[in-house]
Amino acid sequence: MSEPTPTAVARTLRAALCVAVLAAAVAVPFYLEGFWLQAGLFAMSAAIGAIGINLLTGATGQLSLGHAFFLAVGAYSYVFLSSDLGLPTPLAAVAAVIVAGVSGGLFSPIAGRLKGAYLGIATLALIFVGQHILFNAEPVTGGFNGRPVPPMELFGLVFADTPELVVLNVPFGSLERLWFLGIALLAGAAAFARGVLRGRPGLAMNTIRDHEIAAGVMGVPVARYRAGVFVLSSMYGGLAGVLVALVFQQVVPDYFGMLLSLDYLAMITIGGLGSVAGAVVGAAFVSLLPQLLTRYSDALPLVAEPGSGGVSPAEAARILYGAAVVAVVLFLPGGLAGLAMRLGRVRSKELRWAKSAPAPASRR
Amino acid sequence: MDGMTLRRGEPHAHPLRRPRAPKRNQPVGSASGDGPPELVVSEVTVRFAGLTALDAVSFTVAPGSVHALIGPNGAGKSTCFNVLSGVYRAASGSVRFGGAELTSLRPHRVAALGVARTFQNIALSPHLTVRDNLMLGRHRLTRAGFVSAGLRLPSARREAVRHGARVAEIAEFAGVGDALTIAVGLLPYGVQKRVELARALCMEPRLLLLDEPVAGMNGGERREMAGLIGSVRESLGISILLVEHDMGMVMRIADAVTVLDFGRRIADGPPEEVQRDPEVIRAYLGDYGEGDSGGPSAGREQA
Amino acid sequence: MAVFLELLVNGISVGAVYALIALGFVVIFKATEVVNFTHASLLLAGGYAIAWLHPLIGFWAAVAAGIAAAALVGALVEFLILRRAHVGSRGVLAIVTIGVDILLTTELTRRIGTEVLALGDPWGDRVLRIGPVTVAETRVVALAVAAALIVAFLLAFKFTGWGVAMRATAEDAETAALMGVRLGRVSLSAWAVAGALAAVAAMFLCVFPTPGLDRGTAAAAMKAFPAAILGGLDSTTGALAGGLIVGVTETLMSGYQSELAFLGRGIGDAAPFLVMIVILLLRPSGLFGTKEPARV
Amino acid sequence: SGKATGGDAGAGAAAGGDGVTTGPGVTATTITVSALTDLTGPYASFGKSQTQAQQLYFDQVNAGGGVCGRTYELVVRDHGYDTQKAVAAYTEVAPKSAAIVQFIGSPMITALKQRIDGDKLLTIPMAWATTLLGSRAIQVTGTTYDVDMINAVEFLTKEKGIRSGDKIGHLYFEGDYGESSLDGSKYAAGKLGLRIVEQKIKATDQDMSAQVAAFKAAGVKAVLVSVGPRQTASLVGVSLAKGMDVPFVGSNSAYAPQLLATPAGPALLKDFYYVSAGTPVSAQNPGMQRLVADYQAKYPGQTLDSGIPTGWSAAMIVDEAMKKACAAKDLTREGVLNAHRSQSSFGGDLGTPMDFTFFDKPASRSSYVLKPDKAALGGAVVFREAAVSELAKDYPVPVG
Amino acid sequence: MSGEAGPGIGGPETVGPGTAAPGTVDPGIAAPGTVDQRSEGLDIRGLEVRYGPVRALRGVHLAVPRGAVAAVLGANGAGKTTLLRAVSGTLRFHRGAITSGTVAFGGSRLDGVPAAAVVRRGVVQVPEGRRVFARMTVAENLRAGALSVPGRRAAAARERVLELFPVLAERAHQRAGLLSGGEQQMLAIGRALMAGPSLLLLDEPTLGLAPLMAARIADTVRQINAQGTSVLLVEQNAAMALALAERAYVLEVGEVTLSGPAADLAASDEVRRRYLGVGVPETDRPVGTDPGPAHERPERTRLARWTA
Ligand SMILES: Nc1ncnc2c1ncn2[C@@H]1O[C@H](COP(=O)(O)OP(=O)(O)OP(=O)(O)O)[C@@H](O)[C@H]1O
Ligand SMILES: Nc1ncnc2c1ncn2[C@@H]1O[C@H](COP(=O)(O)OP(=O)(O)OP(=O)(O)O)[C@@H](O)[C@H]1O
Ligand SMILES: [Mg+2]
Ligand SMILES: [Mg+2]
Repeated sequence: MSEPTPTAVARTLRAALCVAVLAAAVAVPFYLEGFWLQAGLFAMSAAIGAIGINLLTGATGQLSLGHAFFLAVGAYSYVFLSSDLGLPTPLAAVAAVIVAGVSGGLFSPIAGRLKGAYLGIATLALIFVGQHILFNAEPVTGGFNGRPVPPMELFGLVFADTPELVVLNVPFGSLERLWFLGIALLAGAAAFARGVLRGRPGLAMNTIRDHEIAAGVMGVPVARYRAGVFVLSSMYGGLAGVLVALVFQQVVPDYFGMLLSLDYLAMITIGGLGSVAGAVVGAAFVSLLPQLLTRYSDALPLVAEPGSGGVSPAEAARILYGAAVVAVVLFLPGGLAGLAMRLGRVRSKELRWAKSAPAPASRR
Repeated sequence: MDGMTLRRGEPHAHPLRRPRAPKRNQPVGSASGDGPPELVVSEVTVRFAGLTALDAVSFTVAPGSVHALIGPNGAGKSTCFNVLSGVYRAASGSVRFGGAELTSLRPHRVAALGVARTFQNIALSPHLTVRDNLMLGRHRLTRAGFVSAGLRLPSARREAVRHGARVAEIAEFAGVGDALTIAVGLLPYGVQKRVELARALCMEPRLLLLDEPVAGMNGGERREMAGLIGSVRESLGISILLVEHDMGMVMRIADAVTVLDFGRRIADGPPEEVQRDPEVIRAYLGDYGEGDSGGPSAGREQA
Repeated sequence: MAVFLELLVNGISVGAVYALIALGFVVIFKATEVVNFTHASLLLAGGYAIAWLHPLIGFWAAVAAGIAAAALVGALVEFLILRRAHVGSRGVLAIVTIGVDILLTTELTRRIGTEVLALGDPWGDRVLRIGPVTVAETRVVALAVAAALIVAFLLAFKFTGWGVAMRATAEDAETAALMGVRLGRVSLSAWAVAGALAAVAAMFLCVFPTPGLDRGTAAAAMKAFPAAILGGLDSTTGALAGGLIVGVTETLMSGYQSELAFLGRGIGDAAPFLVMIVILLLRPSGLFGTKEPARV
Repeated sequence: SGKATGGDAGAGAAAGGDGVTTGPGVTATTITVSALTDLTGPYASFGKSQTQAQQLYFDQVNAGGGVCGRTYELVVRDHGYDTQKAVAAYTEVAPKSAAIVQFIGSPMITALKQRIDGDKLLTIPMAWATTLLGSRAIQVTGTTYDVDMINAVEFLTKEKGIRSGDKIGHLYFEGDYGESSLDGSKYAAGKLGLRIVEQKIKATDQDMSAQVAAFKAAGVKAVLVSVGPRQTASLVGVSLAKGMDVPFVGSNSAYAPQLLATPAGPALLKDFYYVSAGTPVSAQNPGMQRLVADYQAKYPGQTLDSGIPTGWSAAMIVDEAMKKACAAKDLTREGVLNAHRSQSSFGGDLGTPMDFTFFDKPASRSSYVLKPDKAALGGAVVFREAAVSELAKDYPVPVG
Repeated sequence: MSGEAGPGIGGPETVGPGTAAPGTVDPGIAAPGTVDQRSEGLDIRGLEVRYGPVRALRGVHLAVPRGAVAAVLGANGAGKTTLLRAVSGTLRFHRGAITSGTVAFGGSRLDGVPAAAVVRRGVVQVPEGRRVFARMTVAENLRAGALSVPGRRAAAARERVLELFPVLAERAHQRAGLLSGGEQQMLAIGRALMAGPSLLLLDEPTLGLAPLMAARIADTVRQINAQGTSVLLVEQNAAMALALAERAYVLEVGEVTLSGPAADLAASDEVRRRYLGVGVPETDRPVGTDPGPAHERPERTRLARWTA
């Protein structure tokens, strides 16, 4: 049979799509203003973090409300390692991710042992204890003030507004420069997670989620895997933290609170549990929606002027956000990514089975 | 509650020491040539709070044989499987397989020794495809960790291709070759049972534990399954320990039979002999005409 | 010593309120296996209804009406949203409740605005003196009510048909339906009960020693999370024990924060979580929670 | 690309037809100023009255012909006290604003401090921590929290009989507000030989029983209060109920008039004071009375609180800077900043006089002592006129 | 979808009939839908059920007269469970629906009636795969079974059930999830009997039961039938089912292909070969899902050993 199989067509299509997306991503800083770049960078950081928590919660079935803690560990470690210990910034970033992983590892006695709602709320402890440390360990964290974040310096390029840089007539400030770093990190993080999910560890993780005992009997060291995934997801959190710190240029403890963790859960649910694409789509949705609603608050219908007693723009934004979470779960089981999937691949697969099934004898 | 049996992974299950853990991930004895070792179960006792599920049970599975473990419901057959596969810990007794003592090993260590099993209630991942479910069976034979899978190192790819081919081969053998790309949850029960068996085969076991492989199947399907099991033994020469209530099937394919009742061994021997054993008839086979063979006798539990 | 006693008694008295909040979580969890993040806004709804109504109809009538109102809100949440969410995983349902909570809290805080609303309770700022120790009367009542409700629910879950139906539904809705359980009614009633409990908790949360209901009140619901988990998410007794442990830990750590300055100031808020971690390490299902039976 | 040209125009200054050099946020007809406020988060009440007062201010200026031939446009962005939203909103409005007349939330301002400095964008933060000092573009108005607390301690020693060797309690929030305040009380206590008993809490804490027990056990003679209104109410109420009858002195943010309607009202009226650089709305001076009248006319029935004069004066500070800059024909950001920093005695009826010529010290060191009063507008009256205490005068303010 | 019993899309075709064309009825076996004295019992006419795009049942006619036992045989995925779900009103839990046809019991329609209401009309199903409430004790499981009946009747029913399955009395306070497979099956049946049904739907009641226990279940069925309960029995143990039932139906790929008095079916070659597993030696057959025409069958493949 020489005609291209459906999967081959799909693969070419997907490759083309990837190239197109990449080209668009490179072009963005030349056209969009800072607000959009920053929004995009927040979304990229969120996507990296969401991929991490999706490995844990989506693929392995371990609920975590403590993801924000690992973002904080990543962000603060980067600052501490580069400012206080004087590590070169790229090295500090790598080390920060490792520190986040190690702190996830320290939690493994809990992470390897608890499940479901219990683990979820146990991880809440990370948030509260973490905030306590961030506020009190002033020499390292700078206390409530936080600390300024040294800009990343990679191969002589500084990711900051100075020294000035103009590319193709467009002034390249820190946001424009960080944009490319963000794209690279996100692409790398996504590719890695995809590899993990599709490979041997991914199968083990899914089986632990679906049937823990069976996983053990099939040779998967369950507790070690649970802890391992927790570490991996913490490292993703740490990387997201480093990126968000670079965008903020100052780390402050308030940011890394429980609401951030809840946002991450909303991301993977809205996007679709267990997949990389789901995490990315969900992260974009959750982190962009409030910013867009705030920005265009003046144009929203049914919204009153601030102070006039009606629904204010921010309230409207909040209500829309809540409604979106509810609506996606109610009407799009499998999330946004699941919707795309359902429109595409799965249907054809079902049909193929249905067609081949009635004639089992002809299978050779 | 000293002798109480604990499930592994529970907080209190702190195994004292785990002697003679085999070298990890060493595919043991699957290469052609060396046959499977003997499985020696001796004096295994398992207790749950206030209940002795296995009471000093001993039997031996000869290398390369099909050995059936039968007995009334609740006799402790699945419990015995759970001990053999490391899911439960015995209060006392030993299980030796080749050079290793299984009772002190965690499930994944037991698996690493080449012990595979199926479950009485299907324990597959319903959302994964058949191929993925089978690939999980290769877990102990493959290496790729987070890093090499994440980076898609050549070693990981090569491994995936090589083992993928073997999985396809096994699936074909087990009659689920057509279903490789289908999510298991969408398959009929009977086909899922085959996938369970195929997954166990994917571990390239030396000892295969099958818990009620034909339950829920009709006569024709049972025959097919029996044939399949026979052919597994023929082509791979591995030992098979089988729990089954279908006596027809047991008589047809088993080389030896051990009968449990209330956690105790009440008979052991070749099928024909066991089938005639009055004790076995009383406790297990009964007589179809009169279902009234006396209720459960006293004195079965209370540790 | 007197200080210790004072702190201990205060801790128990705060713990009683936490226990009441935690009980609401436990009821929903037992009946539906959902971790209910909406509880915070149910609390706010109940409190708001009482605060709004008491000048019109008096305190007790307002409490009754507030309980009814919060029960109604809870039932509506179930009827309009959760019933329609056909999702496999309870984790996803928990996230739906986060969404619902955002909706409700936004609307309620908008209504409450910048006010601090008093509930007009009959206890005022009266305190009970026991030797050197003083404790607010409201808290004594709260403890009694919490204990009574917790015993009532303990019995209800174990011995009434409603309780059995509820637990059966939580485990396996289809099979429960095959037992003749009317699923809709069961989960509706669970949510209504949770709403009612939230209103009761809100009443005690918003009276002396706190000044009244305002937009920040819902944050107190967070304290009930470690309380509910500590005790065991599916145990009513656990809710009481957990609430008391959290209350006492928090109060002692706050009271002695000068002596414990090496732990960092303000340790009172983090301490309950540390205790929770320690307890979960020893007992992964909490003090009174049932272990998931796992066998193959 | 469009951005290529746009970027250049944004960075450089352009001279308009009227000879005034303009910068970002200023066109031939409008001057855009922004408010990054909290209308839905924990500081919503404060944010609301400030924003409304500022809207009122700019409406009046516009009605009177505007400034420099241009009218003001106020862009309001509500971040709900969320750092990420605030940073996003700043990134959005900064390129198109000539000044930020209101920025609530010190974690957010701290996070953006470097960028505000780099953008040279005159910003009036609505937070008074010393950490916000030291930036040329950021103008902290009035006193900082620590100065207030120093004045408060001196008030206690002068009028409430606190003597060397006594213990005083300090209940404070985790975060810049509480901890800045603590700096001040510790400084004053050190100078006066007092001992501070610290109790730190979080904004989510409701019930102050444990803290009262600790204060009582330590035998404090007075309590300083740097928390939110709810916590103040609980603290004061519980203290009295437990028989700890001592004076309480709070920071400006520790009190809200709404508290008087709660059961804690009587306790607050008894022996509670708070210090503030802002004149209360009940003050009997013409400026304040006109503001109150205008405000009530535009927003009838709404709560009168200290946010109104605070917001109004912040708007006024920006407006003054614009006027001066216009006179110098330079409405670039640099020009606005220069104009602003040239004022050494900005003052009026709404607060204590301020000096903007330096930016590493508070603009003012004198605070009122105010006392709750049910009958008064805004729920408070002046108890002691504004004054600089001896201690505060020489207090070396920590910066940054 | 539960792990142990989740036949899904595409099943019927896979295990569908290789030889018998749907609708073929053995000569000598009466066509369905001709007897008329069953307005009292269960009456299913022209039933079609779909799960989304999958048609699981097509034009099924079936009747269980009051006081009778009827058996349904069929391969995996033939639609037996679906048939019971259609009666008990639980299709909606599997996103399935009745798209045409009627189900009536005791003269009134059951289709479209919610599961809980079906139970109140005396129709009780023992679900496939036991489905005991794992976290509740045995006693509480029984209690749950009696939720739809008044307390007095429940006590009597409980006594009867415990007499039938003494092991349940012994384990009254053990959590059901920890029972052995067979014990769980007994509990599931006992639980259904607690409601005192007038029609009992049994889905593979002897699944995983020891021969002795299977025989006892058979006795139980006979016994409760003797007390006036009608039974619709889905069973893989065809010999037992045909021995118990007066009338039997064979379901293939969603259609009734054979039906008639149980004794006649038991004598039919087709049934003997396919469902009783006797008659034709075929152990050498490839383990496909279905025996195709003989000439197409490949030889069984041997599985080569794996060399590492
Ligand atoms: N984890 C456990 N906790 C408590 N009791 C258990 C546990 N596992 C098994 N049991 C009990 O041990 C006894 C033996 O159970 P087991 O599952 O081994 O029986 P079985 O022989 O496999 O029966 P069946 O043929 O019905 O599957 C049963 O009475 C069961 O209730
Ligand atoms: N929830 C579902 N969604 C889609 N298809 C389903 C669903 N449940 C069952 N099916 C399909 O409907 C058909 C009939 O299934 P059913 O479970 O009724 O078979 P069965 O005869 O009971 O089989 P078994 O002997 O395996 O229990 C099968 O093809 C199955 O794949
Ligand atoms: Mg078993
Ligand atoms: Mg079935």
